[in-house]
Amino acid sequence: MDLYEYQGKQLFSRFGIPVSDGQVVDTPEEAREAAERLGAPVMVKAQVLTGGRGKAGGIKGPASPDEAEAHARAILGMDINGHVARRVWLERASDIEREYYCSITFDRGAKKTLVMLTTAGGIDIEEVASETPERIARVHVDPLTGFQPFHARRLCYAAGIPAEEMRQAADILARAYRAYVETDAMLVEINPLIVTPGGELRALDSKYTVDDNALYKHPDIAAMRDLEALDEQERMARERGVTYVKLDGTVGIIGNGAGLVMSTLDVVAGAGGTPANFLDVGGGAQADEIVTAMEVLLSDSKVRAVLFNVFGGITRCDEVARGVLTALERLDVEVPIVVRLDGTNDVEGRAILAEAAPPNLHVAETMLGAAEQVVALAGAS
Amino acid sequence: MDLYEYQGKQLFSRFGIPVSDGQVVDTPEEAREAAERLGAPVMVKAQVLTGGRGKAGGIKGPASPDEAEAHARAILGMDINGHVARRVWLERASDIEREYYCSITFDRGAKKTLVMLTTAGGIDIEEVASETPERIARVHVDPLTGFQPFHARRLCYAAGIPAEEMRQAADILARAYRAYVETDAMLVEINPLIVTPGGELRALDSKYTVDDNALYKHPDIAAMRDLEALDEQERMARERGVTYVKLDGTVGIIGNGAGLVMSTLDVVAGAGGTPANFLDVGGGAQADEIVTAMEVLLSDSKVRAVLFNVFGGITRCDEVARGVLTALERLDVEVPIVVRLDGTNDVEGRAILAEAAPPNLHVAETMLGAAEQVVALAGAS
Amino acid sequence: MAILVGADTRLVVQGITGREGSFHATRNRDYGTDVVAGVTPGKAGQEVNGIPVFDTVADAVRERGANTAMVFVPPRFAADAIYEAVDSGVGTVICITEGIPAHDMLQLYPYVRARGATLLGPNCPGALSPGAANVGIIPAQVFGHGRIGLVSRSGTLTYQIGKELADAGLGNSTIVGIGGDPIVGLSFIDVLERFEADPETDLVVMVGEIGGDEEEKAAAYIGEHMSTPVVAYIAGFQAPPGKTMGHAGAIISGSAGTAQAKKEALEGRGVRVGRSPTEAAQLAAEAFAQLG
Amino acid sequence: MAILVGADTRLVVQGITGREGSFHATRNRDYGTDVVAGVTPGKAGQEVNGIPVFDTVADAVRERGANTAMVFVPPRFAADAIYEAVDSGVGTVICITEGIPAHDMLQLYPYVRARGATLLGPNCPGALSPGAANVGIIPAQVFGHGRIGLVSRSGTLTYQIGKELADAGLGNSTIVGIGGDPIVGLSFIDVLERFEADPETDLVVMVGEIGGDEEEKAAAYIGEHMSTPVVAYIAGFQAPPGKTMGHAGAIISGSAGTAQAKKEALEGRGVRVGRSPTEAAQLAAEAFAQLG
Repeated sequence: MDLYEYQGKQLFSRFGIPVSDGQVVDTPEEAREAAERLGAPVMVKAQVLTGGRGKAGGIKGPASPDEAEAHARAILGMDINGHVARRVWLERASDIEREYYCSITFDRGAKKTLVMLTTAGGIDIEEVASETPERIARVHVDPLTGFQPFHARRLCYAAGIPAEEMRQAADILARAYRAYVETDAMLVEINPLIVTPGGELRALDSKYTVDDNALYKHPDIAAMRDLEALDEQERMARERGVTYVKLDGTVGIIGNGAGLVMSTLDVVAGAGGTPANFLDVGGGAQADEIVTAMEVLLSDSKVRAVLFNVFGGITRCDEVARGVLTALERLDVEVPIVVRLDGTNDVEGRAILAEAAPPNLHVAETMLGAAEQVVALAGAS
Repeated sequence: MDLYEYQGKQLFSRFGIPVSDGQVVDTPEEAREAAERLGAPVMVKAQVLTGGRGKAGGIKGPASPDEAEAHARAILGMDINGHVARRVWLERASDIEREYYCSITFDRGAKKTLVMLTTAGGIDIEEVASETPERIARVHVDPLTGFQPFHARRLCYAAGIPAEEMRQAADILARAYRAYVETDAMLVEINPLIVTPGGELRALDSKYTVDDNALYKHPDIAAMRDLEALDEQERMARERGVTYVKLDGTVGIIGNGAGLVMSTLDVVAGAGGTPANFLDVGGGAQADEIVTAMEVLLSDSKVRAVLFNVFGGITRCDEVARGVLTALERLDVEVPIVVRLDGTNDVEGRAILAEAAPPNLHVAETMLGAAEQVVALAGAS
Repeated sequence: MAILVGADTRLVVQGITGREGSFHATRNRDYGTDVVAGVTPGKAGQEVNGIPVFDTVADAVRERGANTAMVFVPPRFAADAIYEAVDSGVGTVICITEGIPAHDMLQLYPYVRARGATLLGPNCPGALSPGAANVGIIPAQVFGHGRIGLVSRSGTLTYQIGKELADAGLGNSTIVGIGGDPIVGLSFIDVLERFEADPETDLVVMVGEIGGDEEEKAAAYIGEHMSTPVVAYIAGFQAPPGKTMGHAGAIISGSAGTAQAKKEALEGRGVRVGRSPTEAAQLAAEAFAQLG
Repeated sequence: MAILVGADTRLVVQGITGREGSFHATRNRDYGTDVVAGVTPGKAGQEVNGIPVFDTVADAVRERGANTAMVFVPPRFAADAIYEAVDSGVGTVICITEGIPAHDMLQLYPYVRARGATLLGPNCPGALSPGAANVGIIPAQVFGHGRIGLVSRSGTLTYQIGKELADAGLGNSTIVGIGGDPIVGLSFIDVLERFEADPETDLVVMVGEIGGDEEEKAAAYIGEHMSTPVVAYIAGFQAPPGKTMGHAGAIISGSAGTAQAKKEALEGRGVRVGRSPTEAAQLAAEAFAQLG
């Protein structure tokens, strides 16, 4: 689960990482009031779960209360890379002397935590990473040791943090690591970590991702989930535990398991079709989830045909077959459906479909054959 | 640092280990009030840092408020194995169905934590340990894993905890382990861990030892230290950071390092003397500590001669020599002092003593010779 | 002998009395796997379709000589179950459970390694050595016995490829699903190393997908250490951009993590990459035929 | 070659700019130890009596090839210093610092072991191989070079025994103080094992004291695994009863932990035990003479 900047900063504050005083609001009027309360020039920042806000005009300031209201009015409702800004974060504007970068995340390959620090922070960090990677200091942290003071010292010396800032930098790293561990974060990133003209270090932005699988341990963070920000289908899908991402094509695709669904998209594209979505019902899907999945998918009016590609392992094909039939009945489906079932209880599943044999349901033998058939049906309908 | 029962139980409560409602008091009147407040028959328990309270008459009850006052009057000031009861703990009396035992401590040999559990708890636990050790379930906990639920299950099954008590027992073990880690404890022991007729588990006593070296992390626990309970010399010694234990003989012994001091006691005894004390000034002692050590030692009027046995490593013999001379001056020492110096800066140290040459100071060449000399002097004076 | 699971596997199933646990334990046993025990605390003495249940893994090891554990307990209790298995001396732990917090695994992995145990998963379909043993949820009827090793991050995609191989007339030595979680036990490289050393494996099919840089690392490993030929398939050319993990993810891997980048890395090491599961199976069949 | 420290020791001193650190680093260097570097964060570029100071141990390893670290930093920072040394690839860490929380060591020890490093201490006097290297606070002038290994839990008692041996005309291969804290790195057995394997050690003197059951375990080890003869001394026959550690301590060790019990355990394995340091040295001299 990705957190908004203001949510990440709330967690930063909880763990003692210095941030600017600020407030999140969702109307221009509140923006004015917040700016007045903050009593200094403020930055007005769109809260969206995507990068590139600045270039898109989603960050304005420093602003007076009047200007803050005007900026908030401009930003609220703005579409930034497909994400609508529904809230803005106002904070006291900072004077910036230098911009650093630090992050804590998994290194999957090493199966360890990786902590990175560089004095070359800011919006060009990826360029720094690709062109002068040696400027980014890295340490792997063994879970056996945890993050020790020596890790912080090594990072600071390697990154070239000036002596007079070392204590602050080491402290922020240690606190960020604690936040990372204690909130089950997948990523804690501060970019930029600014140095003010007075020599103070402060987190000016936050990227904070918490492990969905661990949200049960953190009800306060789970409550930060912003279901309204998702579009209608995505929300419905999430509520029923299926993964749905909308795309632009005409062939609706449902499958079980991310790998197989991705592969199905590729094969449909290879057969000349355009996928309308990515939809994974996950492992062990029951008939109910199948119905929901179909409902979500069909709410997209561009869909002209649907490919159901299931390979049962923990999922049982007879359950899927029943789900498909229930969905056809309940949802009054008109577009053609191609179903391909293999794996656990596939014989039973195919028998169930063969017995019901609704007119717009086509059973395919192979994945490739199914893809070719659905592409043909989508083109023809 | 050993904690009193009531202090251990305060920590138990903090970590959610069930204990009986109670109060610590230091006058009989308060005991009555506490018993009234507790509103049920109470147990009145001497608070002393030693075992065998029950047999010594330090535990009375169940008692009414009147009786509680009388018991407290009898117990307060009582000497139990050399420890004076200055406080009593009153708690609601418990009905006891069974007595279990659990403890968490270091296993030095394994360099791991050892958790033990048995249903054969109570005052005879050491007998159980020696006669039927198989009744005591044990698991070592790797710091890599911490105490996991499976450790608790394994202990409970091995100890034969009834199924209906497993959840409570596992919970208490997990909480005790957390207490052990988070308070830097050397020992957390619950004996007895009682089962009430209603099937509830509860800690009826506590043995709790916190690592002196870690007290700086736990100011709240450090504040539990009860300096008044030590006798005069022990308190003075502790305040200056030297280790003093009073014994019954006539030869005062000072040395650096517990091993050397113990060996000096043995050698003095071997030479026919009786040690008056154990006094270790520790490593790197400065002149000030030497003076304190001498002051502590000489406050014991039975001391007839003193043996100063120092082998300098991190301790420097010249510092010690200066300390000895200062002590002789300041404290107006009359008993004979035998000094034996070896190791770091011993030549300088011996030169300092030789130059000052106070009349009651004798410099010995060897440890054995020093022991023989001090025994002769103690006998002769 | 295949790899990871085989005729000498003596399996204990943790969480055997649950719905999925009992279903798949029975299914694995019916396939021929030597399922010697199940574990569910408090249910010692029961049986699940003839498989004896114990309170602890230690009991299952002592009483029944279990040497491999399959974890089917709910995610909140899965890390504890893995600790228990490893602590009890089980050498191979195969964790099917999905949804385990990544920090639990991060903490757990060094313990598994320190004890010299092998962990497959979590959130994986398990391992199947056709004709010898099936540990996990892989639908065994799809796969025939043969000399092709198969390793994949994805569960269902594994089955798809396996079926395509079967349709192309090819069988498998062992099918291994390593799982797609952020922190897993065996990685591609670990499994490739075992296939390389396995006399019953003549060819390996590796099935990757977008994200991370495991396939790139595997490509380097194949180029430097493998004599056994490898054919690959990568899913996700059409996939929507996934989670970006801030900038950190890109900085770590130094790779875009795209299907195209992975394909190029593999092809750069002489590994042929199919554009569909069907084509991958065809390439495997061709390569296998060339082995003579 | 002796054990632990010797001619190939390249020492980095952590906490070299402190009062004790600089004193003993210089003293060790003057004895002949190859003290290649010191570390104090923020003081890189300085020198301590000619020894170059670095910010990190990693720098000292890279720039000066340090292979052994001596830790002299205050107790609150000592665990971090040991982690740093081990993480930087130093093979042998000798921790002199006294007063380190036992839980810090409990947490730290598995990391040291997992990395294959050797830890001596904490709260120990270090190790001295007379004529070759002195790492720690052992007053080297007391000890001569010879063929007797000496291992002890106690610092100053070690020196006493060493002096008694010297007075009896005997020298040492290596003197090792393992420290008396609840959790230490090398135990008696670890050091005995090294002496047994050391061609320059013909006889070992082991110095124990009351408490715990390390001496009893060492006795069993000597009986079962050592051909090198061992002579012992145990301190504490007259000692006041120490901390009892509740009942748990007694239950763990299954031993009273008294000096008498330890003496009997050792004698039961054929180890002669002196009643004073002087007698122990005499026994050593006799045993050494018998070696021919």
